[in-house]
Amino acid sequence: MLEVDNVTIRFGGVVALDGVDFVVREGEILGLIGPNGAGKTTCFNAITGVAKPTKGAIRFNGESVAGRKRYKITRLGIARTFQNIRLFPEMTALENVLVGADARHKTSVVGALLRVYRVPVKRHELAEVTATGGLARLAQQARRTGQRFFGLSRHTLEERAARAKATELLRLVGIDVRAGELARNLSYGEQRRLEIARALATEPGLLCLDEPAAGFNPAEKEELLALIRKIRDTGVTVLLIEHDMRLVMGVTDRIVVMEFGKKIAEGTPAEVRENPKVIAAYLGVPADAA
Amino acid sequence: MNALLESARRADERRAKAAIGIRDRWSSLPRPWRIAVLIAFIALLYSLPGLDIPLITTPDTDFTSVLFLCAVYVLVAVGLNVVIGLAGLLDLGYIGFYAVGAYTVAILGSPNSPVVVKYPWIVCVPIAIAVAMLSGVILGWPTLRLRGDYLAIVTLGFGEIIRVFALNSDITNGNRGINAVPTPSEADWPSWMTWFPTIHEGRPVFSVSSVIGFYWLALTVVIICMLGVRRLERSRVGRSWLAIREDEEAAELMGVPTFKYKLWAFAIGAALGGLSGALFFSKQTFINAQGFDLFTSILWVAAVVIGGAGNQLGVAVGAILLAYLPERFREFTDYRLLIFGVALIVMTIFRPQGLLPSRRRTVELEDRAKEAPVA
Amino acid sequence: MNFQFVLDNLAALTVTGLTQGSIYALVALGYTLVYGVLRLINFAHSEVFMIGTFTTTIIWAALGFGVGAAAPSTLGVLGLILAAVLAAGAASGATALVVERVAYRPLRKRNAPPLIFLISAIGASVALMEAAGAITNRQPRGMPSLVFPKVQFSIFGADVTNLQLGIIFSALLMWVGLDTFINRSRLGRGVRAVAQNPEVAALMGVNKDRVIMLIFILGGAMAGAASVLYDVKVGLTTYSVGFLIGIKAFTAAVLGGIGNLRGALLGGLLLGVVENYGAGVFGNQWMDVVAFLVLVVVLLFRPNGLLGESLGRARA
Amino acid sequence: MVGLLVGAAACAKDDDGGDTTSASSCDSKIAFFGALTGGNAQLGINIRDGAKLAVDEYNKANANCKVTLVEKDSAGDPAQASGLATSVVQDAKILGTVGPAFSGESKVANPILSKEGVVIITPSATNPALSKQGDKTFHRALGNDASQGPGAALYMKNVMKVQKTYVIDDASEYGKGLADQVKTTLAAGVIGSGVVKEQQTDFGTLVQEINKSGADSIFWGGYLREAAPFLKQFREAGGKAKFVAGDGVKDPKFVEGAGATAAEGAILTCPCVPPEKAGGTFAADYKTATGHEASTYSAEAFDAANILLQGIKAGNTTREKLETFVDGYTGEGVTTKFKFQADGDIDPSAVAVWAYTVKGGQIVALERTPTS
Repeated sequence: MLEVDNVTIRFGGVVALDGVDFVVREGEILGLIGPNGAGKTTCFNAITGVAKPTKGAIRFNGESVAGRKRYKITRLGIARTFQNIRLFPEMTALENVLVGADARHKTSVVGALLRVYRVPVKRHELAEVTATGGLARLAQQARRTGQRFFGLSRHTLEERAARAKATELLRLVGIDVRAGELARNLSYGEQRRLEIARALATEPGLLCLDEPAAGFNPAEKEELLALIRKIRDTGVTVLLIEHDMRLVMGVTDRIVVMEFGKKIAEGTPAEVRENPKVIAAYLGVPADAA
Repeated sequence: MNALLESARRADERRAKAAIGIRDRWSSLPRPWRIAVLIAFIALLYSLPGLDIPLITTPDTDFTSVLFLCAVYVLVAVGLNVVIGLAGLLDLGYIGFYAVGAYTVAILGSPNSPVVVKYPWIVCVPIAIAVAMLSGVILGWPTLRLRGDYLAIVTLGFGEIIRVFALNSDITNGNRGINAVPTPSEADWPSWMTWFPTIHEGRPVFSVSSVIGFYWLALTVVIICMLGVRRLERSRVGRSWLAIREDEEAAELMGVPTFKYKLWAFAIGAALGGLSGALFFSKQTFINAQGFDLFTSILWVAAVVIGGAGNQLGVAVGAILLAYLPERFREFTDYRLLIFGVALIVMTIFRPQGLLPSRRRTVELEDRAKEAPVA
Repeated sequence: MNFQFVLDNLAALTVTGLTQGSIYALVALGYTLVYGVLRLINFAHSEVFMIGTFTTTIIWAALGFGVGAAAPSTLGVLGLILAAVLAAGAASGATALVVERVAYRPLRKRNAPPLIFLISAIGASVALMEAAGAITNRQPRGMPSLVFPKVQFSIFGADVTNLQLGIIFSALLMWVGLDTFINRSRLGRGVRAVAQNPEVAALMGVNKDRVIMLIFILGGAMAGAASVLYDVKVGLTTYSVGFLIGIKAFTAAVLGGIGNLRGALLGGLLLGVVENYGAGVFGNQWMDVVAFLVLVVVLLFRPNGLLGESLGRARA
Repeated sequence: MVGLLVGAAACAKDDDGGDTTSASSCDSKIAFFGALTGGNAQLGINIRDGAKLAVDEYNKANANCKVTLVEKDSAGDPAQASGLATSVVQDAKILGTVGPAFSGESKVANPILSKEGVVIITPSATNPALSKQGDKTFHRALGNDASQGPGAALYMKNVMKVQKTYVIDDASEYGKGLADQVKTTLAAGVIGSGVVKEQQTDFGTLVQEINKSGADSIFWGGYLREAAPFLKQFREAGGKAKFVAGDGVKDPKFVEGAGATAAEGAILTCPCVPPEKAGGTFAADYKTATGHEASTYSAEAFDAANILLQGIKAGNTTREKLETFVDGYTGEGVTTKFKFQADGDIDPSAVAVWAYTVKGGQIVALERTPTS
């Protein structure tokens, strides 16, 4: 699905990534681990277009990512979260997710203004008549009739679908009760989950999670683990940067280990755990102690 | 002193909370009620020139002219709000677009301009909007990649360039200006309109000595534009703008084509600015390079932020205050700007979120209330 | 368009441009210091300059050098300039400090968004300008000629006068003084520390509020010095004098790389020279247009200004 | 705090209103229309003070039937002028205006005022186009630029005997109009021209250009704010050419700004009569009333107000009557003998363009400029 092919990134004189290559396979959870400064986040940045590779290529479903605009990469199907949370603080949780969902919407600026692109609608999608009498009922009926003849604008339909989807995603990550709250007022854990929901709303094939469990207590980590599995089960491939060894070992199918900008090992958790290079370079101590 | 300030601030916050309370109650009203109240309010706006409300009408200058000015400023604020309040782009040279719109109408419509075509008003105005929009795109294309503070100074420069160009170029007639800027229509008031005070049969609808026709036109345009911007605000477009304002890089990584939406914000803002310029100078009938100074442009930004950037009703209030207060309190001739300046500082201390904070901002007040006992 | 004129008078235009540019540079320092530490465009800085221009006339008049006074001796000139620099520096510094205390500090304490700072700054600017306008009856105020320019030497066909030399030299001197202060002294280190990372600086025991007061005073004092040079050069001031100079100086700061002291100097001098060339080619009325176009072009190729932002680190 | 101020002012205003409502025909008003605030407030204040002096003197003499002077501060801004003009129109008690003071605001305000018959006598707007706009109630209490320009140019040619003139304007309505007139009259005597911008303070380039051109004289079409620093820098740079400018520069502030030494010998023309040469005790009265010397346009404003007041005194208390009165008015004011042409411009025989010079730091009148 994603091929990272011999990618090198230099910032000035510093080599952040040095000939890294690995492959993410469809439907798996791949862990990307390594000590601080190993180049994991740089690797994410390269995949999502934030950093430009000096050398090498990154292909997603056969299409080259390099040189593409960042939002186009997102629309190709790569979504990410951030190590240091970057939500839109003055927007509500629901709106944050809707921004992600907008990546798949077709309404243009002019379309949103004029709303003349009409789509015929089925009976159950028409406006309901709830008022029991009087002018209000008349108004609602008129509205319903109008919709029956002219349909609804694409904007309205997209908006409806997006809201439904966003609410669904908020429920998936477990913060649907906080939908109307400003993102800045959510708790730390809720913000992390919201980031995941927002990323999922872009309908990615590949979800890149950058240390999603940072700052979590064991119980929260357990929930997160379950969530990641659930996400994978909906058909999304997951690339996971994580510090917490237990989490990585517990959830990933395969692991890529990096150090000083280079890949030093790759394999199943069991293989990696036994790899002497990894033990020497990264773990140093038994995995369980991390 | 500090204690006094603090207690004044508390009182102000109580008022702010009361305002939020009113808004909550408002949104819990049934829809037909809300529409009815809104219609009544709009009807009141239309009838203001005929109601001689004491204390509100301006003693030293024509009240309808002031209302017209308010309407034009509201339109300016609505446009500037798209740029500053929604997309978070600090545009200090917005007056440049206003000037472009105004001059386009003057040059194409006046028989006395260096360009001798004489298009009617109704043709000139759409062209003016288009030209202003185009100028927004031309300015935005290279500069919207710049960071916020730099954008501010570049737009400031743009505003000044437009003014200097108007002052020195032949097509604008320099400072001699262009007169006979077209008015929307030459028609006279029909007899069935004379029930309204100050309207006399046989007098032109759009005349310089009775401004009511212009006011109604401007008010109508303002309402339409506000509804239009509201539609954008409540769609993916508005969400994208807010996301850009909040965190541009994150927005782009979530699939928002940030440059495109910033350019749109700029273009829409420019179009509204051009439209307001066109409207104002249709009434003024004479245009020269005076009145396009950067100072005014900066005052507009102040009005938008003071009113509550991001909230249409708020920016409208800000614009009305900016247009109305100096005309109402002309007694202070020499001090009105001084008082305005002091008021700006006082306002920012009491109400950092603007007079009418947008919905998203209200929560902050609650936060502050929580902090207060600790401090 | 008159390229020939510019080519023929290149040296002379450069000298006059540098003279004007050194005044821009001194005022730009105020913008740069404040921006470097607070990330804030101190819009009221133009009025800080304006206050300086009036203080100079007042102190001169008080010292018996009022309108109609004869030009004093060389020693007298130096004395008057020194007195004016001290007085205007003090007055401008104090004004800047008052602006900080009244318009910015309350906002900083409540963590207001940047846009609000801008509005408060605009408010302070309008209030100061209008207060000066009300006090002076909106009349321009002139002052007698202090220095009669005498050509000192010619370079590439440009006559350089003692006035021009004096202005450029004084500006450079002030700049070197400030640069040394920021880079060498203990207080200056504090400024740089806060500029780079306020949190860490606070942990290291740097008092942020004191640093902020310091930069406002320093920037104000520089504007005060610039205002004396301006008065000597132009000989006329009015309540609205600050607006245009302020915008130009801010442009200069951005041109050189705002937040960067060397950038302010380079930007100021460059802006003075370039707009002077532009005025020569296109005519005086296009001077500001040239200035802004140069700014736009520079920013397109170097988005952080010519020398980048170095007082603090560029924002990540 | 703001609220307090507002309240206090509102009270003060009410008090004013109290004593103007006596007998019905005795509540006429005239309006001052011009800038009292903003960058060009200076001339507006001169005019206001002149008009105020006239009204005060009138009210002292006619204590039983006073006239109110309404002040309409336009800040010189055309945008504000239209609303003010409409308000003047709507106050039926306002019969005439002293002003609008500037040409720019006049273009907006005059059609509005004129349409409703408000008598306009401007003491200062000298743009020739104003009398050609078809505003039938427009009158001008002094010569326009078309008379000042040739006057200045003829003075330069015939009295100063200059050969090579460099003409500078500030692109303003006023400055450019004046400069263009001078260029036309001097014709081949003009060897170069330049434009300065508003609030320009550094004239290095222009000074060099003029010095290179070998001009023996400079004509300045513009205002003092730019003229003063220009002349200072020009003289400082060793420029010897004679300096001639129009009424926009004729102000003590110019001498102050340029410095007495640099300004010495500068020639300033003005279609205004020197206050000290003004008839009667105007100059002294003005000084007593305001505490400072009468300045540019004060005397013209005094005359303009007096014409309106004489009309009111004669019982012309409607706009139409007052208009007829002013149209037919002939009489001696403190500045000149007034008689208006059909287009509202003052009769050419009454136009007095005076040449002034700066001598020992003072602006002193020289003589009337030649007319051919």
